[in-house]
Amino acid sequence: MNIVMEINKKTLIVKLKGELDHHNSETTRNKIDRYFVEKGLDNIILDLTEITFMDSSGIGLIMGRYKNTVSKKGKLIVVNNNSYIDRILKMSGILKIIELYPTLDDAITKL
Amino acid sequence: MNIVMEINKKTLIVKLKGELDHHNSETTRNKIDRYFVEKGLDNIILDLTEITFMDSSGIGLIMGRYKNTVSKKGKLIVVNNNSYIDRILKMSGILKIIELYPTLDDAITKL
Amino acid sequence: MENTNEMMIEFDSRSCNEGFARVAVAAFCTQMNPTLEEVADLKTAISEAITNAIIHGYENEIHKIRIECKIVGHDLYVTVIDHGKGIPDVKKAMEPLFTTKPEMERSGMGFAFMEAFMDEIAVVSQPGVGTEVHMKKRVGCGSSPFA
Amino acid sequence: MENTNEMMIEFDSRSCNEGFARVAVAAFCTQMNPTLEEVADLKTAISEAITNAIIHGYENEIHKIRIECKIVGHDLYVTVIDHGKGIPDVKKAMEPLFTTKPEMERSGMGFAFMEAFMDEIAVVSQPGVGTEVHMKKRVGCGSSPFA
Ligand SMILES: Nc1ncnc2c1ncn2[C@@H]1O[C@H](COP(=O)(O)OP(=O)(O)O)[C@@H](O)[C@H]1O
Ligand SMILES: Nc1ncnc2c1ncn2[C@@H]1O[C@H](COP(=O)(O)OP(=O)(O)O)[C@@H](O)[C@H]1O
Repeated sequence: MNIVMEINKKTLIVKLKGELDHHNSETTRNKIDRYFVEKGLDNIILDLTEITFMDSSGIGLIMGRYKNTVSKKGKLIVVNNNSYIDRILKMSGILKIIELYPTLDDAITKL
Repeated sequence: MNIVMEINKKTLIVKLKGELDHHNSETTRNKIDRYFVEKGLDNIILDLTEITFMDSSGIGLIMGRYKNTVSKKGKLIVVNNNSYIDRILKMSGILKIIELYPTLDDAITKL
Repeated sequence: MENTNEMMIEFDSRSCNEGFARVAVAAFCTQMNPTLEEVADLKTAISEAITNAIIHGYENEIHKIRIECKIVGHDLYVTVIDHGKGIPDVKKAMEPLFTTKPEMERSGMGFAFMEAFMDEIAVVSQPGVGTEVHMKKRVGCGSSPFA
Repeated sequence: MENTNEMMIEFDSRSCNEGFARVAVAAFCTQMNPTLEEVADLKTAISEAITNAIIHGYENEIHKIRIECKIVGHDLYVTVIDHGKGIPDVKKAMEPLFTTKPEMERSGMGFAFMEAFMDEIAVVSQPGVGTEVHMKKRVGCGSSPFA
Protein backbone atom coordinates (compact mmCIF):
# COMPACT_ATOMS: atom_id res chain seq x y z
CA MET A 1 0.00 0.00 0.00
CA ASN A 2 1.35 3.34 -1.09
CA ILE A 3 -0.27 6.52 0.25
CA VAL A 4 0.33 9.99 -1.23
CA MET A 5 -1.39 12.93 0.47
CA GLU A 6 -1.75 16.50 -0.67
CA ILE A 7 -3.62 19.51 0.69
CA ASN A 8 -5.78 21.76 -1.45
CA LYS A 9 -7.28 24.58 0.71
CA LYS A 10 -9.44 22.75 3.32
CA THR A 11 -9.32 19.43 1.46
CA LEU A 12 -7.05 16.43 1.99
CA ILE A 13 -6.43 14.61 -1.28
CA VAL A 14 -5.41 10.99 -0.66
CA LYS A 15 -4.11 8.82 -3.50
CA LEU A 16 -4.00 5.14 -2.64
CA LYS A 17 -2.01 2.58 -4.61
CA GLY A 18 -1.99 -1.18 -4.06
CA GLU A 19 -4.20 -3.54 -2.07
CA LEU A 20 -6.72 -2.10 0.37
CA ASP A 21 -7.42 -5.00 2.71
CA HIS A 22 -7.71 -5.25 6.50
CA HIS A 23 -3.90 -5.44 6.88
CA ASN A 24 -3.29 -2.24 4.93
CA SER A 25 -6.38 -0.33 5.99
CA GLU A 26 -5.18 0.09 9.58
CA THR A 27 -2.03 2.05 8.70
CA THR A 28 -3.82 3.90 5.93
CA ARG A 29 -6.58 5.03 8.27
CA ASN A 30 -4.09 6.22 10.90
CA LYS A 31 -2.07 8.22 8.38
CA ILE A 32 -5.14 9.92 6.92
CA ASP A 33 -6.65 10.74 10.31
CA ARG A 34 -3.44 12.17 11.72
CA TYR A 35 -3.07 14.53 8.75
CA PHE A 36 -6.76 15.48 8.67
CA VAL A 37 -6.74 16.48 12.34
CA GLU A 38 -3.26 18.07 12.48
CA LYS A 39 -3.97 20.36 9.56
CA GLY A 40 -7.51 21.16 10.68
CA LEU A 41 -9.10 20.13 7.36
CA ASP A 42 -12.78 19.71 6.43
CA ASN A 43 -12.97 17.59 3.28
CA ILE A 44 -11.35 14.40 1.98
CA ILE A 45 -10.99 13.17 -1.59
CA LEU A 46 -10.09 9.47 -1.67
CA ASP A 47 -8.58 8.55 -5.02
CA LEU A 48 -8.93 4.77 -5.52
CA THR A 49 -7.91 4.79 -9.19
CA GLU A 50 -4.74 2.79 -8.55
CA ILE A 51 -6.19 0.33 -6.04
CA THR A 52 -5.67 -3.21 -7.33
CA PHE A 53 -7.64 -5.03 -4.64
CA MET A 54 -10.31 -4.00 -2.16
CA ASP A 55 -12.62 -5.84 0.21
CA SER A 56 -15.11 -4.74 2.88
CA SER A 57 -12.25 -3.34 4.99
CA GLY A 58 -12.00 -0.66 2.31
CA ILE A 59 -15.70 0.08 2.71
CA GLY A 60 -15.14 0.44 6.46
CA LEU A 61 -12.27 2.84 5.79
CA ILE A 62 -14.40 4.99 3.45
CA MET A 63 -17.32 5.07 5.91
CA GLY A 64 -15.03 6.02 8.78
CA ARG A 65 -13.51 8.95 6.85
CA TYR A 66 -17.02 9.96 5.74
CA LYS A 67 -18.07 10.26 9.38
CA ASN A 68 -14.99 12.35 10.18
CA THR A 69 -15.76 14.83 7.39
CA VAL A 70 -19.45 15.02 8.34
CA SER A 71 -18.51 15.91 11.91
CA LYS A 72 -16.52 18.84 10.43
CA LYS A 73 -19.51 19.73 8.21
CA GLY A 74 -17.27 18.80 5.29
CA LYS A 75 -17.50 16.30 2.44
CA LEU A 76 -15.94 13.01 1.46
CA ILE A 77 -15.62 12.24 -2.25
CA VAL A 78 -14.38 9.05 -3.84
CA VAL A 79 -12.53 8.99 -7.18
CA ASN A 80 -12.50 5.80 -9.23
CA ASN A 81 -12.80 4.60 -12.81
CA ASN A 82 -11.91 0.94 -12.34
CA SER A 83 -14.81 -1.45 -12.92
CA TYR A 84 -13.76 -3.99 -10.27
CA ILE A 85 -13.66 -1.34 -7.52
CA ASP A 86 -16.92 0.03 -8.91
CA ARG A 87 -18.68 -3.29 -8.34
CA ILE A 88 -17.45 -3.39 -4.75
CA LEU A 89 -18.62 0.17 -4.11
CA LYS A 90 -22.04 -0.45 -5.68
CA MET A 91 -22.57 -3.71 -3.87
CA SER A 92 -21.81 -2.11 -0.51
CA GLY A 93 -24.55 0.47 -0.91
CA ILE A 94 -22.32 3.39 0.14
CA LEU A 95 -22.86 5.21 -3.16
CA LYS A 96 -26.27 6.18 -1.77
CA ILE A 97 -24.51 8.61 0.58
CA ILE A 98 -21.08 9.13 -0.96
CA GLU A 99 -20.30 10.96 -4.20
CA LEU A 100 -18.16 9.17 -6.78
CA TYR A 101 -16.33 10.80 -9.72
CA PRO A 102 -14.24 9.24 -12.45
CA THR A 103 -11.30 11.66 -12.20
CA LEU A 104 -9.58 13.71 -9.55
CA ASP A 105 -10.20 16.91 -11.52
CA ASP A 106 -13.95 16.21 -11.54
CA ALA A 107 -13.86 15.63 -7.80
CA ILE A 108 -11.98 18.87 -7.11
CA THR A 109 -14.38 20.98 -9.17
CA LYS A 110 -17.41 19.33 -7.50
CA LEU A 111 -16.29 20.16 -3.96
CA MET B 1 3.64 -22.23 -21.78
CA ASN B 2 3.31 -20.87 -25.26
CA ILE B 3 5.27 -22.52 -28.09
CA VAL B 4 5.74 -20.97 -31.53
CA MET B 5 7.62 -22.99 -34.13
CA GLU B 6 8.96 -21.96 -37.50
CA ILE B 7 11.08 -23.72 -40.10
CA ASN B 8 14.08 -22.09 -41.81
CA LYS B 9 15.66 -24.53 -44.30
CA LYS B 10 16.79 -27.53 -42.18
CA THR B 11 16.36 -25.66 -38.90
CA LEU B 12 13.47 -25.69 -36.45
CA ILE B 13 13.17 -22.35 -34.67
CA VAL B 14 11.31 -22.73 -31.36
CA LYS B 15 10.21 -19.67 -29.40
CA LEU B 16 9.14 -20.47 -25.85
CA LYS B 17 7.11 -18.12 -23.70
CA GLY B 18 6.17 -18.62 -20.04
CA GLU B 19 7.37 -21.03 -17.35
CA LEU B 20 9.59 -23.93 -18.33
CA ASP B 21 9.19 -26.35 -15.44
CA HIS B 22 8.63 -30.12 -15.28
CA HIS B 23 4.88 -29.69 -15.89
CA ASN B 24 5.36 -27.66 -19.07
CA SER B 25 8.50 -29.38 -20.34
CA GLU B 26 6.69 -32.64 -21.13
CA THR B 27 4.28 -31.12 -23.67
CA THR B 28 6.96 -28.79 -24.99
CA ARG B 29 9.34 -31.68 -25.62
CA ASN B 30 6.67 -33.73 -27.40
CA LYS B 31 5.68 -30.86 -29.67
CA ILE B 32 9.27 -30.07 -30.65
CA ASP B 33 10.19 -33.72 -31.28
CA ARG B 34 7.14 -34.44 -33.41
CA TYR B 35 7.87 -31.47 -35.68
CA PHE B 36 11.62 -32.17 -35.82
CA VAL B 37 11.05 -35.76 -36.95
CA GLU B 38 8.04 -35.19 -39.24
CA LYS B 39 9.79 -32.47 -41.19
CA GLY B 40 13.12 -34.32 -41.31
CA LEU B 41 15.09 -31.40 -39.85
CA ASP B 42 18.71 -31.25 -38.64
CA ASN B 43 19.10 -28.18 -36.41
CA ILE B 44 17.15 -26.56 -33.59
CA ILE B 45 17.29 -23.00 -32.32
CA LEU B 46 15.67 -22.71 -28.88
CA ASP B 47 14.71 -19.12 -28.15
CA LEU B 48 14.37 -18.67 -24.37
CA THR B 49 14.14 -14.86 -24.47
CA GLU B 50 10.56 -14.85 -23.19
CA ILE B 51 10.92 -17.57 -20.58
CA THR B 52 9.96 -16.18 -17.17
CA PHE B 53 10.90 -19.21 -15.08
CA MET B 54 13.16 -22.20 -15.64
CA ASP B 55 14.50 -24.98 -13.45
CA SER B 56 16.56 -28.12 -14.12
CA SER B 57 13.69 -29.59 -16.16
CA GLY B 58 14.56 -26.94 -18.73
CA ILE B 59 18.18 -28.11 -18.70
CA GLY B 60 16.95 -31.65 -19.32
CA LEU B 61 14.85 -30.41 -22.23
CA ILE B 62 17.79 -28.58 -23.80
CA MET B 63 20.11 -31.60 -23.38
CA GLY B 64 17.52 -33.93 -24.89
CA ARG B 65 17.10 -31.75 -27.99
CA TYR B 66 20.87 -31.40 -28.21
CA LYS B 67 21.20 -35.20 -28.41
CA ASN B 68 18.53 -35.34 -31.13
CA THR B 69 20.35 -32.78 -33.29
CA VAL B 70 23.72 -34.49 -32.74
CA SER B 71 22.30 -37.80 -33.96
CA LYS B 72 21.30 -35.96 -37.17
CA LYS B 73 24.80 -34.40 -37.33
CA GLY B 74 23.06 -31.06 -36.80
CA LYS B 75 23.35 -28.31 -34.21
CA LEU B 76 21.36 -27.00 -31.27
CA ILE B 77 21.66 -23.32 -30.45
CA VAL B 78 20.12 -21.47 -27.51
CA VAL B 79 19.02 -17.83 -27.69
CA ASN B 80 18.74 -15.80 -24.52
CA ASN B 81 19.52 -12.36 -23.13
CA ASN B 82 17.81 -12.61 -19.75
CA SER B 83 20.20 -12.64 -16.79
CA TYR B 84 18.12 -14.98 -14.64
CA ILE B 85 18.02 -17.68 -17.35
CA ASP B 86 21.72 -17.00 -17.97
CA ARG B 87 22.55 -17.90 -14.38
CA ILE B 88 20.64 -21.17 -14.66
CA LEU B 89 22.38 -22.05 -17.94
CA LYS B 90 25.85 -21.22 -16.57
CA MET B 91 25.29 -23.08 -13.33
CA SER B 92 24.21 -26.22 -15.18
CA GLY B 93 27.47 -26.41 -17.12
CA ILE B 94 25.72 -26.99 -20.48
CA LEU B 95 27.31 -23.90 -22.01
CA LYS B 96 30.50 -25.98 -22.32
CA ILE B 97 28.81 -27.91 -25.13
CA ILE B 98 25.96 -25.70 -26.31
CA GLU B 99 26.25 -22.36 -28.12
CA LEU B 100 24.36 -19.38 -26.73
CA TYR B 101 23.55 -16.15 -28.59
CA PRO B 102 21.78 -13.03 -27.37
CA THR B 103 19.43 -12.67 -30.36
CA LEU B 104 17.67 -14.93 -32.82
CA ASP B 105 19.35 -13.14 -35.75
CA ASP B 106 22.79 -13.90 -34.30
CA ALA B 107 21.82 -17.55 -33.90
CA ILE B 108 20.55 -17.85 -37.47
CA THR B 109 23.71 -16.35 -38.96
CA LYS B 110 25.92 -18.58 -36.78
CA LEU B 111 24.30 -21.83 -37.95
CA MET C 1 -12.26 -38.65 -10.32
CA GLU C 2 -9.90 -37.44 -13.09
CA ASN C 3 -10.77 -33.77 -12.91
CA THR C 4 -10.10 -33.21 -9.23
CA ASN C 5 -7.28 -31.48 -7.46
CA GLU C 6 -6.80 -30.57 -3.81
CA MET C 7 -4.70 -28.24 -1.74
CA MET C 8 -4.69 -26.91 1.77
CA ILE C 9 -2.88 -24.02 3.36
CA GLU C 10 -2.47 -23.29 7.04
CA PHE C 11 -0.90 -20.10 8.39
CA ASP C 12 -0.54 -17.81 11.38
CA SER C 13 -3.51 -15.47 11.90
CA ARG C 14 -1.38 -12.39 11.23
CA SER C 15 -2.89 -9.72 9.02
CA CYS C 16 0.32 -9.69 6.94
CA ASN C 17 -0.71 -13.14 5.66
CA GLU C 18 -3.97 -11.93 4.10
CA GLY C 19 -2.31 -11.10 0.79
CA PHE C 20 -0.38 -14.37 0.71
CA ALA C 21 -3.53 -16.43 1.27
CA ARG C 22 -5.45 -14.64 -1.50
CA VAL C 23 -2.60 -15.13 -3.95
CA ALA C 24 -2.21 -18.81 -3.05
CA VAL C 25 -5.88 -19.59 -3.70
CA ALA C 26 -5.85 -17.56 -6.91
CA ALA C 27 -2.69 -19.36 -8.10
CA PHE C 28 -4.26 -22.74 -7.35
CA CYS C 29 -7.32 -21.96 -9.44
CA THR C 30 -5.42 -20.70 -12.53
CA GLN C 31 -5.60 -24.29 -13.82
CA MET C 32 -9.37 -23.75 -14.17
CA ASN C 33 -8.75 -20.93 -16.67
CA PRO C 34 -10.69 -18.36 -14.65
CA THR C 35 -11.65 -14.98 -16.04
CA LEU C 36 -10.05 -11.93 -14.41
CA GLU C 37 -13.42 -11.18 -12.83
CA GLU C 38 -13.69 -14.66 -11.35
CA VAL C 39 -10.22 -14.31 -9.82
CA ALA C 40 -11.13 -10.92 -8.35
CA ASP C 41 -14.39 -12.30 -6.90
CA LEU C 42 -12.62 -15.24 -5.35
CA LYS C 43 -9.88 -13.09 -3.82
CA THR C 44 -12.43 -10.78 -2.26
CA ALA C 45 -14.46 -13.63 -0.75
CA ILE C 46 -11.31 -15.34 0.62
CA SER C 47 -10.11 -12.05 2.02
CA GLU C 48 -13.39 -11.53 3.90
CA ALA C 49 -13.32 -14.99 5.46
CA ILE C 50 -9.66 -14.73 6.52
CA THR C 51 -10.10 -11.23 7.93
CA ASN C 52 -13.04 -12.49 9.99
CA ALA C 53 -10.97 -15.37 11.37
CA ILE C 54 -8.20 -12.93 12.35
CA ILE C 55 -10.25 -10.17 13.96
CA HIS C 56 -13.43 -11.92 15.12
CA GLY C 57 -12.41 -15.56 15.51
CA TYR C 58 -9.03 -15.06 17.18
CA GLU C 59 -9.45 -11.40 18.15
CA ASN C 60 -5.88 -10.72 17.01
CA GLU C 61 -4.26 -13.51 18.99
CA ILE C 62 -1.92 -15.60 16.83
CA HIS C 63 -3.31 -19.05 16.06
CA LYS C 64 -3.75 -21.10 12.87
CA ILE C 65 -6.13 -20.43 9.99
CA ARG C 66 -6.68 -23.20 7.49
CA ILE C 67 -7.96 -22.95 3.91
CA GLU C 68 -8.99 -26.11 2.10
CA CYS C 69 -9.50 -25.97 -1.66
CA LYS C 70 -10.82 -28.59 -3.98
CA ILE C 71 -11.41 -28.47 -7.71
CA VAL C 72 -14.00 -30.87 -9.14
CA GLY C 73 -14.44 -30.22 -12.85
CA HIS C 74 -15.51 -26.59 -13.10
CA ASP C 75 -16.42 -26.25 -9.42
CA LEU C 76 -14.08 -24.73 -6.87
CA TYR C 77 -14.80 -25.56 -3.22
CA VAL C 78 -13.09 -23.37 -0.62
CA THR C 79 -13.38 -23.78 3.15
CA VAL C 80 -11.88 -21.30 5.61
CA ILE C 81 -11.49 -22.69 9.12
CA ASP C 82 -10.56 -21.14 12.45
CA HIS C 83 -10.64 -22.56 15.97
CA GLY C 84 -11.55 -19.26 17.52
CA LYS C 85 -14.45 -18.00 19.56
CA GLY C 86 -17.22 -18.98 17.17
CA ILE C 87 -20.47 -17.24 16.25
CA PRO C 88 -23.44 -17.52 18.65
CA ASP C 89 -26.09 -16.57 16.05
CA VAL C 90 -24.97 -17.28 12.48
CA LYS C 91 -28.20 -16.05 10.91
CA LYS C 92 -27.87 -12.67 12.60
CA ALA C 93 -24.12 -12.49 11.83
CA MET C 94 -24.86 -12.93 8.14
CA GLU C 95 -27.24 -9.98 7.94
CA PRO C 96 -25.74 -7.13 5.93
CA LEU C 97 -24.36 -4.31 8.13
CA PHE C 98 -24.38 -6.47 11.27
CA THR C 99 -21.03 -6.24 13.03
CA THR C 100 -19.81 -6.78 16.58
CA LYS C 101 -16.72 -4.64 15.99
CA PRO C 102 -17.93 -1.22 14.80
CA GLU C 103 -15.10 0.38 16.82
CA MET C 104 -12.67 -1.35 14.42
CA GLU C 105 -14.53 0.24 11.50
CA ARG C 106 -15.92 -3.07 10.33
CA SER C 107 -18.70 -2.45 7.86
CA GLY C 108 -20.69 -5.61 8.51
CA MET C 109 -20.47 -6.39 4.79
CA GLY C 110 -18.10 -9.37 4.99
CA PHE C 111 -20.65 -12.16 4.69
CA ALA C 112 -22.68 -10.15 2.18
CA PHE C 113 -19.58 -9.92 -0.06
CA MET C 114 -18.89 -13.65 0.30
CA GLU C 115 -22.48 -14.38 -0.72
CA ALA C 116 -22.31 -11.96 -3.64
CA PHE C 117 -18.99 -13.14 -5.03
CA MET C 118 -19.39 -16.89 -4.59
CA ASP C 119 -22.22 -19.15 -5.79
CA GLU C 120 -22.84 -20.89 -2.50
CA ILE C 121 -21.88 -20.30 1.11
CA ALA C 122 -22.55 -22.29 4.29
CA VAL C 123 -21.31 -21.24 7.71
CA VAL C 124 -20.84 -23.80 10.46
CA SER C 125 -19.89 -22.31 13.81
CA GLN C 126 -19.93 -23.22 17.47
CA PRO C 127 -19.13 -20.78 20.27
CA GLY C 128 -15.81 -21.70 21.90
CA VAL C 129 -14.97 -24.21 19.16
CA GLY C 130 -14.58 -22.23 15.96
CA THR C 131 -15.98 -21.39 12.56
CA GLU C 132 -15.97 -23.01 9.14
CA VAL C 133 -17.02 -21.03 6.08
CA HIS C 134 -17.73 -23.32 3.14
CA MET C 135 -17.94 -21.65 -0.26
CA LYS C 136 -18.39 -22.88 -3.79
CA LYS C 137 -17.94 -21.17 -7.12
CA ARG C 138 -18.22 -22.31 -10.72
CA VAL C 139 -15.08 -21.12 -12.48
CA GLY C 140 -13.70 -21.05 -16.02
CA CYS C 141 -16.66 -22.49 -17.86
CA GLY C 142 -16.40 -22.50 -21.60
CA SER C 143 -12.81 -23.70 -21.43
CA SER C 144 -11.55 -27.03 -20.17
CA PRO C 145 -9.52 -27.32 -16.96
CA PHE C 146 -6.32 -29.35 -16.70
CA ALA C 147 -5.29 -28.24 -20.20
CA MET D 1 9.54 -14.30 18.93
CA GLU D 2 8.06 -11.16 17.37
CA ASN D 3 9.56 -11.55 13.92
CA THR D 4 8.31 -15.03 13.13
CA ASN D 5 5.59 -16.21 10.80
CA GLU D 6 4.59 -19.67 9.68
CA MET D 7 2.63 -21.28 6.89
CA MET D 8 2.20 -24.71 5.47
CA ILE D 9 0.72 -25.93 2.21
CA GLU D 10 -0.27 -29.43 1.27
CA PHE D 11 -1.37 -30.46 -2.22
CA ASP D 12 -1.84 -33.32 -4.65
CA SER D 13 1.37 -34.45 -6.33
CA ARG D 14 0.11 -33.36 -9.76
CA SER D 15 2.56 -31.54 -11.99
CA CYS D 16 -0.07 -28.84 -12.60
CA ASN D 17 0.47 -27.78 -8.96
CA GLU D 18 4.15 -26.94 -9.42
CA GLY D 19 3.42 -23.37 -10.45
CA PHE D 20 0.91 -22.86 -7.64
CA ALA D 21 3.37 -24.06 -5.00
CA ARG D 22 6.15 -21.77 -6.25
CA VAL D 23 3.83 -18.76 -6.26
CA ALA D 24 2.49 -19.54 -2.78
CA VAL D 25 5.98 -19.66 -1.25
CA ALA D 26 7.03 -16.52 -3.12
CA ALA D 27 3.88 -14.70 -1.96
CA PHE D 28 4.52 -15.73 1.64
CA CYS D 29 8.04 -14.31 1.60
CA THR D 30 7.13 -10.92 0.06
CA GLN D 31 6.80 -9.67 3.66
CA MET D 32 10.59 -10.13 3.93
CA ASN D 33 11.11 -7.57 1.14
CA PRO D 34 13.08 -9.97 -1.04
CA THR D 35 15.00 -8.82 -4.12
CA LEU D 36 13.78 -10.13 -7.48
CA GLU D 37 16.83 -12.36 -7.59
CA GLU D 38 16.05 -13.83 -4.18
CA VAL D 39 12.49 -14.62 -5.28
CA ALA D 40 13.76 -16.26 -8.47
CA ASP D 41 16.29 -18.37 -6.51
CA LEU D 42 13.66 -19.47 -4.07
CA LYS D 43 11.19 -20.42 -6.79
CA THR D 44 13.79 -22.50 -8.58
CA ALA D 45 14.81 -24.37 -5.42
CA ILE D 46 11.18 -25.05 -4.45
CA SER D 47 10.41 -26.20 -7.97
CA GLU D 48 13.28 -28.72 -7.88
CA ALA D 49 12.17 -30.20 -4.57
CA ILE D 50 8.51 -30.47 -5.61
CA THR D 51 9.37 -31.99 -9.00
CA ASN D 52 11.49 -34.60 -7.23
CA ALA D 53 8.64 -35.50 -4.89
CA ILE D 54 6.29 -35.90 -7.89
CA ILE D 55 8.50 -37.92 -10.21
CA HIS D 56 10.94 -39.71 -7.91
CA GLY D 57 9.12 -39.87 -4.56
CA TYR D 58 5.65 -40.78 -5.81
CA GLU D 59 6.61 -41.83 -9.36
CA ASN D 60 3.57 -39.97 -10.71
CA GLU D 61 1.03 -41.55 -8.37
CA ILE D 62 -1.20 -38.94 -6.72
CA HIS D 63 -0.42 -38.45 -3.03
CA LYS D 64 0.23 -35.41 -0.84
CA ILE D 65 3.23 -33.09 -0.89
CA ARG D 66 3.70 -30.74 2.04
CA ILE D 67 5.70 -27.52 2.17
CA GLU D 68 6.40 -25.94 5.56
CA CYS D 69 7.68 -22.36 5.66
CA LYS D 70 8.88 -20.35 8.58
CA ILE D 71 10.23 -16.83 8.71
CA VAL D 72 12.49 -15.95 11.65
CA GLY D 73 13.81 -12.43 11.25
CA HIS D 74 15.65 -12.43 7.91
CA ASP D 75 15.83 -16.21 7.64
CA LEU D 76 13.39 -18.23 5.58
CA TYR D 77 13.17 -21.95 6.40
CA VAL D 78 11.44 -24.16 3.82
CA THR D 79 10.86 -27.89 4.14
CA VAL D 80 9.44 -30.02 1.31
CA ILE D 81 8.06 -33.35 2.46
CA ASP D 82 6.81 -36.43 0.63
CA HIS D 83 5.87 -39.86 1.92
CA GLY D 84 7.11 -41.60 -1.19
CA LYS D 85 9.73 -44.20 -1.91
CA GLY D 86 12.66 -42.42 -0.29
CA ILE D 87 16.33 -42.22 -1.29
CA PRO D 88 18.60 -45.20 -0.50
CA ASP D 89 21.86 -43.22 -0.77
CA VAL D 90 21.39 -39.50 -0.18
CA LYS D 91 25.08 -38.64 -0.65
CA LYS D 92 25.12 -40.25 -4.09
CA ALA D 93 21.73 -38.70 -5.02
CA MET D 94 23.09 -35.24 -4.29
CA GLU D 95 26.03 -35.59 -6.67
CA PRO D 96 25.60 -33.32 -9.70
CA LEU D 97 24.44 -35.19 -12.82
CA PHE D 98 23.34 -38.25 -10.84
CA THR D 99 19.81 -39.26 -11.80
CA THR D 100 17.81 -42.48 -11.65
CA LYS D 101 15.43 -41.26 -14.37
CA PRO D 102 17.56 -40.40 -17.43
CA GLU D 103 14.76 -41.77 -19.65
CA MET D 104 12.57 -38.91 -18.37
CA GLU D 105 15.29 -36.46 -19.43
CA ARG D 106 16.19 -35.59 -15.86
CA SER D 107 19.47 -33.75 -15.81
CA GLY D 108 20.54 -34.79 -12.33
CA MET D 109 20.95 -31.09 -11.47
CA GLY D 110 18.01 -30.77 -9.05
CA PHE D 111 19.94 -31.00 -5.79
CA ALA D 112 22.81 -28.99 -7.25
CA PHE D 113 20.37 -26.16 -8.02
CA MET D 114 18.84 -26.33 -4.53
CA GLU D 115 22.33 -26.07 -3.04
CA ALA D 116 23.28 -23.21 -5.34
CA PHE D 117 20.14 -21.14 -4.82
CA MET D 118 19.64 -21.63 -1.08
CA ASP D 119 22.12 -21.01 1.75
CA GLU D 120 21.68 -24.36 3.47
CA ILE D 121 20.14 -27.71 2.57
CA ALA D 122 19.72 -30.92 4.53
CA VAL D 123 18.04 -34.02 3.12
CA VAL D 124 16.50 -36.62 5.42
CA SER D 125 15.21 -39.69 3.64
CA GLN D 126 14.30 -43.27 4.41
CA PRO D 127 13.46 -45.87 1.74
CA GLY D 128 9.78 -46.76 1.92
CA VAL D 129 8.99 -43.88 4.28
CA GLY D 130 9.71 -40.69 2.39
CA THR D 131 11.91 -37.66 1.98
CA GLU D 132 12.27 -34.29 3.69
CA VAL D 133 14.31 -31.53 2.08
CA HIS D 134 15.13 -28.79 4.59
CA MET D 135 16.36 -25.53 3.12
CA LYS D 136 17.27 -22.15 4.54
CA LYS D 137 17.88 -18.81 2.90
CA ARG D 138 18.64 -15.34 4.20
CA VAL D 139 16.25 -12.98 2.45
CA GLY D 140 15.70 -9.23 2.24
CA CYS D 141 18.59 -8.05 4.33
CA GLY D 142 19.15 -4.33 4.44
CA SER D 143 15.42 -3.74 4.94
CA SER D 144 13.27 -4.70 7.89
CA PRO D 145 10.61 -7.40 7.61
CA PHE D 146 7.03 -6.98 8.87
CA ALA D 147 7.03 -3.35 7.74
N1 LIG E 1 -14.68 -16.40 12.00
C1 LIG E 1 -15.51 -15.75 12.86
N2 LIG E 1 -15.43 -15.98 14.20
C2 LIG E 1 -16.22 -15.34 15.07
N3 LIG E 1 -17.15 -14.43 14.70
C3 LIG E 1 -17.29 -14.16 13.40
C4 LIG E 1 -16.49 -14.79 12.42
N4 LIG E 1 -16.85 -14.32 11.20
C5 LIG E 1 -17.84 -13.45 11.42
N5 LIG E 1 -18.13 -13.33 12.75
C6 LIG E 1 -19.17 -12.48 13.35
O1 LIG E 1 -20.10 -12.10 12.33
C7 LIG E 1 -20.19 -10.68 12.24
C8 LIG E 1 -20.48 -10.25 10.83
O2 LIG E 1 -19.39 -10.57 9.98
P1 LIG E 1 -19.19 -9.81 8.60
O3 LIG E 1 -20.45 -9.84 7.83
O4 LIG E 1 -17.98 -10.39 7.95
O5 LIG E 1 -18.91 -8.30 9.00
P2 LIG E 1 -17.67 -7.58 9.73
O6 LIG E 1 -16.44 -8.44 9.59
O7 LIG E 1 -17.54 -6.31 9.01
O8 LIG E 1 -18.05 -7.43 11.18
C9 LIG E 1 -18.88 -10.18 12.81
O9 LIG E 1 -18.98 -8.85 13.27
C10 LIG E 1 -18.61 -11.19 13.92
O10 LIG E 1 -19.35 -10.90 15.08
N1 LIG F 1 11.81 -36.88 -3.17
C1 LIG F 1 12.56 -37.90 -3.66
N2 LIG F 1 12.15 -39.19 -3.50
C2 LIG F 1 12.88 -40.21 -3.99
N3 LIG F 1 14.03 -40.05 -4.66
C3 LIG F 1 14.48 -38.81 -4.87
C4 LIG F 1 13.78 -37.67 -4.38
N4 LIG F 1 14.48 -36.57 -4.71
C5 LIG F 1 15.58 -36.99 -5.37
N5 LIG F 1 15.59 -38.35 -5.47
C6 LIG F 1 16.65 -39.17 -6.11
O1 LIG F 1 17.82 -38.37 -6.25
C7 LIG F 1 18.22 -38.30 -7.61
C8 LIG F 1 18.86 -36.98 -7.92
O2 LIG F 1 17.93 -35.93 -7.79
P1 LIG F 1 18.18 -34.54 -8.53
O3 LIG F 1 19.56 -34.04 -8.22
O4 LIG F 1 17.08 -33.64 -8.19
O5 LIG F 1 18.17 -34.89 -10.09
P2 LIG F 1 16.97 -35.34 -11.06
O6 LIG F 1 15.66 -34.95 -10.48
O7 LIG F 1 17.26 -34.62 -12.31
O8 LIG F 1 17.09 -36.82 -11.20
C9 LIG F 1 16.97 -38.58 -8.39
O9 LIG F 1 17.25 -39.07 -9.70
C10 LIG F 1 16.27 -39.62 -7.50
O10 LIG F 1 16.80 -40.91 -7.69
